[in-house]
Amino acid sequence: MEETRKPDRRPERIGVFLCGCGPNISEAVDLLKIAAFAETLPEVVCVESVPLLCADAGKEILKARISKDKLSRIVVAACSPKEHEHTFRQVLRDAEMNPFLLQMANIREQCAWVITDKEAATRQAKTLIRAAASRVRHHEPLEPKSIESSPDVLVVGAGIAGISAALTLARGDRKVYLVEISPCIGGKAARHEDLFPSLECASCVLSPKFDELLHNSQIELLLLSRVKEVLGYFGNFTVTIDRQARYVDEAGCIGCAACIDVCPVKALNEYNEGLDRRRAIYIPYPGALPNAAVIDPRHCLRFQGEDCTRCRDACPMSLIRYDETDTTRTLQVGAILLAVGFDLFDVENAPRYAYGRIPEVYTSLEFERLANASGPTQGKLQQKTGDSPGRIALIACVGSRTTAHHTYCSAVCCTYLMKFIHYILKKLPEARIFLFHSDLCLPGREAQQIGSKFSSDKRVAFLRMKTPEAISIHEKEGKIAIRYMDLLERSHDVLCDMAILAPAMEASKSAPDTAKQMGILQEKGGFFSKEHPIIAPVSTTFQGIYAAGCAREPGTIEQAVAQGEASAGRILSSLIPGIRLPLEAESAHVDEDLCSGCRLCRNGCIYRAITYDSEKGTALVNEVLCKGCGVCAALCPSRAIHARHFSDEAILSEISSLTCTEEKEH
Amino acid sequence: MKSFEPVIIAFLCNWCSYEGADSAGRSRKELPPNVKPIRVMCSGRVDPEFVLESFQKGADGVLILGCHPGSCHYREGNIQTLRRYLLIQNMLPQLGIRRDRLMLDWVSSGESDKFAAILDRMTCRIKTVGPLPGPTGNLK
Amino acid sequence: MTRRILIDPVTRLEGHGKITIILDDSGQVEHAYFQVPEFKAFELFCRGRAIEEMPALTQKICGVCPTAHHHASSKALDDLFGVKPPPAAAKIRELMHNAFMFEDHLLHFFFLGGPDIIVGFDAPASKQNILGVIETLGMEAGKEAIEIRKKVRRIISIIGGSPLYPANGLPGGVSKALSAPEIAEIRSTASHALLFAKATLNLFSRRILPESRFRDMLFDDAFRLETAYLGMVDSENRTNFYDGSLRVVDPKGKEFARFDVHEYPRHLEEHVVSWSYMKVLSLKKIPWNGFTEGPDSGIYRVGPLARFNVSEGMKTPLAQAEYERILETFGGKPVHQTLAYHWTRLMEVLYAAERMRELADDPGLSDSNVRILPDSLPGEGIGVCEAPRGTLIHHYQTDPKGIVNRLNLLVATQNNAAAICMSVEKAARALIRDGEVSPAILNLIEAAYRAYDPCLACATH
Amino acid sequence: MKQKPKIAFCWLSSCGGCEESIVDLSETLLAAAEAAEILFWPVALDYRYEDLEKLEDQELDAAFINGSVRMDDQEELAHLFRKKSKRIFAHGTCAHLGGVVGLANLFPGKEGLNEAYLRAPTVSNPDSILPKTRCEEGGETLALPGFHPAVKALHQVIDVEYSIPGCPPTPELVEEAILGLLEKRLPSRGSVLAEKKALCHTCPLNRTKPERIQAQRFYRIYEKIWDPNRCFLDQGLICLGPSTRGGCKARCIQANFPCRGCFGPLEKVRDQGAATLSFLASLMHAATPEEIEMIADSIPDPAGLFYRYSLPSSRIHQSRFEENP
Repeated sequence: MEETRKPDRRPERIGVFLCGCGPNISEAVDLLKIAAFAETLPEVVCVESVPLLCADAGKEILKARISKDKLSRIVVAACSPKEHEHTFRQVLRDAEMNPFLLQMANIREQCAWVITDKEAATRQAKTLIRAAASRVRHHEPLEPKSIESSPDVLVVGAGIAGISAALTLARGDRKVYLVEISPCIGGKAARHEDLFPSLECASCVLSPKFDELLHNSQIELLLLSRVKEVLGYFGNFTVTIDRQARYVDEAGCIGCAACIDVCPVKALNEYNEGLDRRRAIYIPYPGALPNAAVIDPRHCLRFQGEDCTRCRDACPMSLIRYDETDTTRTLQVGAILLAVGFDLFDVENAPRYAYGRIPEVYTSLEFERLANASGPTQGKLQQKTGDSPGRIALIACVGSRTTAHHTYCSAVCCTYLMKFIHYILKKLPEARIFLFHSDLCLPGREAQQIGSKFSSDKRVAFLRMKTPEAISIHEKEGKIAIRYMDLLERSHDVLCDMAILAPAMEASKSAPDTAKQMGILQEKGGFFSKEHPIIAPVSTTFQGIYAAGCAREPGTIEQAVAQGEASAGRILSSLIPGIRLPLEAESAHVDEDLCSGCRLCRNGCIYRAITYDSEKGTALVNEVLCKGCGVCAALCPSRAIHARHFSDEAILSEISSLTCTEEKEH
Repeated sequence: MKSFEPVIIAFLCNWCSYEGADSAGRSRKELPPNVKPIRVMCSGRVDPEFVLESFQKGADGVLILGCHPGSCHYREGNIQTLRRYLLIQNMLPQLGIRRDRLMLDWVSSGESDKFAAILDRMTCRIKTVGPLPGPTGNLK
Repeated sequence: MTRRILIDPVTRLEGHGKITIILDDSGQVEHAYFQVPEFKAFELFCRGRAIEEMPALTQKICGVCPTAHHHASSKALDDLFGVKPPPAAAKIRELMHNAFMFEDHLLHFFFLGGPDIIVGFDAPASKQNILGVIETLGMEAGKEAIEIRKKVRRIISIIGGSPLYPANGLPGGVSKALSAPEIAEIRSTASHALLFAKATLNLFSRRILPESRFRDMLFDDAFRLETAYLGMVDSENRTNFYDGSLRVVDPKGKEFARFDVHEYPRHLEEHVVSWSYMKVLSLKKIPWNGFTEGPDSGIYRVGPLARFNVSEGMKTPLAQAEYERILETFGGKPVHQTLAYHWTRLMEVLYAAERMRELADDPGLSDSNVRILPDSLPGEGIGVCEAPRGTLIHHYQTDPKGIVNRLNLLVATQNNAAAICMSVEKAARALIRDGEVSPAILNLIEAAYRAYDPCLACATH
Repeated sequence: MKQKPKIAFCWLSSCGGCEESIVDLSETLLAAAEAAEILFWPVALDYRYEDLEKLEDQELDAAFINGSVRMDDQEELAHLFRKKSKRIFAHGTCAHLGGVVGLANLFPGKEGLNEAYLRAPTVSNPDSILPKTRCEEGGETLALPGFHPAVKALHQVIDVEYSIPGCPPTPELVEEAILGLLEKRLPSRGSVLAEKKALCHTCPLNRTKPERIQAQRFYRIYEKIWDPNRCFLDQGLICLGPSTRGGCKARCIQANFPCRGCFGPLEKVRDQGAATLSFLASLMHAATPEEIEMIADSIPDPAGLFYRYSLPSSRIHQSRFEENP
């Protein structure tokens, strides 16, 4: 309509309810004065003092007045909203009034209890109530929304953390897709000899879990697969998975190895940390599950263009499938668990340890394989020459706790070095062991016991370095000289036959891509950030995406299992089949008429809740992901983002009301 | 003559500092009535315009209290606040307003003592620097 | 008892001004004051700002001659950071400067001062404006004038974004290089502008110059002021708007001083009067003795007439020819006839058009290297250029962080301040007899200052 | 025949740029002069204040007033126009928000006079003369308007029906306002007659903005040569595009120059400085006070930049001049 001014809003009917909170408030402030003052406030049509508003009697009064006086807004002057806002919102609901039309003035914690002078406390209470009464006018009736969601879950990584989570979810009768990039499950733990602290044999402890997994119909195992793309949000993720061909019928193969013996090609065996060789068609290691062969197209002659069919000819059940192709599939899931594990710090980046130059220097994982009955030496601890080592050095903090590489402690190295001592003494009772450390970290009951047991063993020397870097390895008379500096800064050389390094644990090489794909943050060392380090440790910064095991920080196998099960618990309790997901009512909202599409709001949202509609050229808040913090509203240079229940209007009205105090007035 | 009673607006984040205020209440700390609290979900909701408007409307001081860095309920909201705060601090003197009329601090839900201490410190600081002058050019 | 005649506001010029004429009881003019009732304090609030913002900020002194301020300021930044813009950048600036001189002079001729002489001094007030001009010259001519201004202002937007407030001035060059299509458009506009300039001078010498009323006034003592003159010239003492050294000739036309702008504080001096916000400039080497004419007065003039008087010719052929025609008409230099500002101004329109054409044809104009980054710290810098209304000087000092802590602006019309006041008073004395005042007389008195094309927002800034 | 609408154009503390934006209407201007009766326009027509006073109250259908209010008489003139006009158009950013001249509000009013008339390096003023509101000259009293202690936007002096932002407004916007008036299709009173959305919406470089901008520092425009085809913010330059109302046709951006905010804040923003500060803060790629301060200090003159055009109508209006702030 040309040149007409916008119409004024119609007046509200505000009810102010004063709670005496027993003696708490009633004795500390002058409620009569306050009531009289409240009467004078604009648009206030009823003021009622109640001895105890949160008691049933009190709630009845509130409910009755709402309908009797046709109240359109409610101010409750009582305790902290954190204590009873939900209580009174419920009363509004019962009175068929929108619960968000309530504002509480906290005159107990903020007046009665903290201002002894009754006069002053009363004045303060008036000020807070006036502010509440002026703010509540700007409240909008909010309707909590909810959405459909899929209860299915994607678990990335079939290590011990992922497997524990998958099993817990499956027991909860959930469909689980378990994606694993390698041809077998179990991750690194499965290739350990013994497990700390019980020092039981790893496969005895783990294989029952693995078997259960392989036979659980709820769990769909996708080996040789990786996540290609993730779209959507909590409750409604769409995930694309790329699966590499195995060229062997996984289901049918019984792992008889007939095909392997005839394969003419040899390649380094990554599953033994490259300490020995495997064929182009192979089973990663004895006992690897599923017990089925796999062809590595990078080595297989057929895939280099030669016409070799030896393995197919050898297979008693003709299960070789040269013509199998890579496949892609799309999954709908409600939540995602990242259990992508860790990688060891690449020791070649720290030349002082001579790793790669001196053959008898090993990493911890290499040593695990050396010590493992299914490893390259069938568990025999021997040098590359075949002799068994007489003097063995164990070196802690390789790349940890140093400004040069990782400043953090990798948490488990000291403990597994204790395990290594146990391996060595078990297999080579005559050997001398030198443990180089700076500050041993052996938390918990078992680790300490084992530690002190060994420290009293005269075959084992605990040598303290001044700092993690105060050590270097050299060749000397065909042996390994470990040169280190002690606490008194004296330098010593210790001659050994073999040195085993405990490299720092860092996020798996794939972590950055995964983080980008999932839109989550990373921390020091590339580990996935937690939603909250203390109260939300297994959820990431993106709702519906969880992280367990060493993907989130270095930790023990026991912790990985616990976190896997914890994540599963979070998912089971938040994604219940058939139940719609409730959304944050106090979320942000973009006014399309005002949004310029500058997209700077996204700089402020760690939840990736703001998307951009390039068609319209405006931003859009995804109410599923929005947590209602209001950062974007304060950031938006157009003020096109409206923070529900904490609108500019509401807060500005509080400001004007609070600043015009009695002190100021006179 | 009546002594100068400053008005100080305090923005409290819902998760840490407002809790801190409540626990100060529960432990019956004595707090200066000069401080007028406003609850926001996150200190990151505090629009610099709120700060300037508080001064314009007659506040002599403004307090912003949030979760400690690293323990923000929304992870980085308080860092956004810190960035804005330091930028406003660069601008206030240009607007002829003393830097120390605006203060940002971190209070966790347990720190009732710290909460009380901050309020006291701010109040006597503002009492010593006196009231914030209004605009001289009778601007509305 | 005395009587007052008030002209408030004065019209058809940029800014606020009023004329107070005081008649004694016999009806003779006792005094006439030209007062400027506005002031903005740019010299104050530019302090504390970042130095690199000056071209964008100081040009806001004037929406009629912003480009001049933009360039004086940009040149001051070059000086302050010790960077010489690459050739293409200098050409782009000079091109924009001439485009601007062209359209701004035409604004005066068709909208502001021009109507006085096109429609005639004695025409009724209701005709003394662009509409009257169109009525006199015909819709076609009027539309064409409007059209060409629009096209030439488009050159400024091509180079500087906005036709009004260019945004390209940086220390050591300009923000944007010119593309081939842009240059092509500029070239065709320049040719069109040249045709129009010729036509306009033609119009002037065919219609206005011969017109007896104008001729009388042109040579009338009421519109004559014997002053010195200041303007910028190149190495051969020919007029240049964008760069060169400053030259002063005395009322006899003899060179009084020739100096680099860095020496301006030794040559120019500002004076304050209590009845106007406009400061008054004079030559420092001649002791200030108030609003007086002649050899003992430090009062000087700037702008088209001054540039004509300080120069020994024009750099472009057609403008040179016009220069000689003017010289011949007045039988030598210096020309002290105030209304000659109109003619010399149109001569500059011709020069600006020719120069635009030259620059548009210059192959170096399309070079993409238009900026050099300064490596020295900011300090102190002075920039000068010829604005349509006269010599314009910007002078900045910064702290080591490049925050402006002092600036001094000598703006074109200030140089003419004294002369304008005197011209008004002189015209008033000559034209008002026995208290007789007609609208025509009052308009003639206004014609005395309009000839200068004063810009009072500039003059007070 | 029906009577033509009567309009007036006038300037207060102005640079004349807004007048140019009217002159630049070219043909439309001539058409308007045909369709309407222009009863006051100092820059182009010979009407005096006395002619204005002679008008009936409310006789003018519209007055287009540009420039901020800096001098006493400008305030009086504004009130006179309010009395004589049915509609007031605040024409241009000075009238709408206070404009560049409003930066003077960072200093005490009279400092301006002292700086220009007493301290300027080339001034010779032995008797420390200042322009006076009343002065005796040759036995006659001459009057000048007083210099206000602060700059005001027009709406801070009189009620304003419409605002046309821009320094200067584009001829298109002025044309739209005039035609809206002549054709009786003006929007609701109180409207700002430009785009509702920020400059980014129409900025040709907006699409080049990455998902997240992470500024290690901000550059001053003399410190780097930048890519004309990439969002300036993403190159560490301060551009006020996101916090500035659109409608300028990205003139400065076309000239490869970052926005300085001349169209003022957005529909729902009162304080352009705060809005600018807030989004710039979010671009800082830093989390510790030290790192953040480093980046914050790379902005040399926040108030002068963020409030370039809008200080008088910002929340704070004017410096509070506290000692050692």
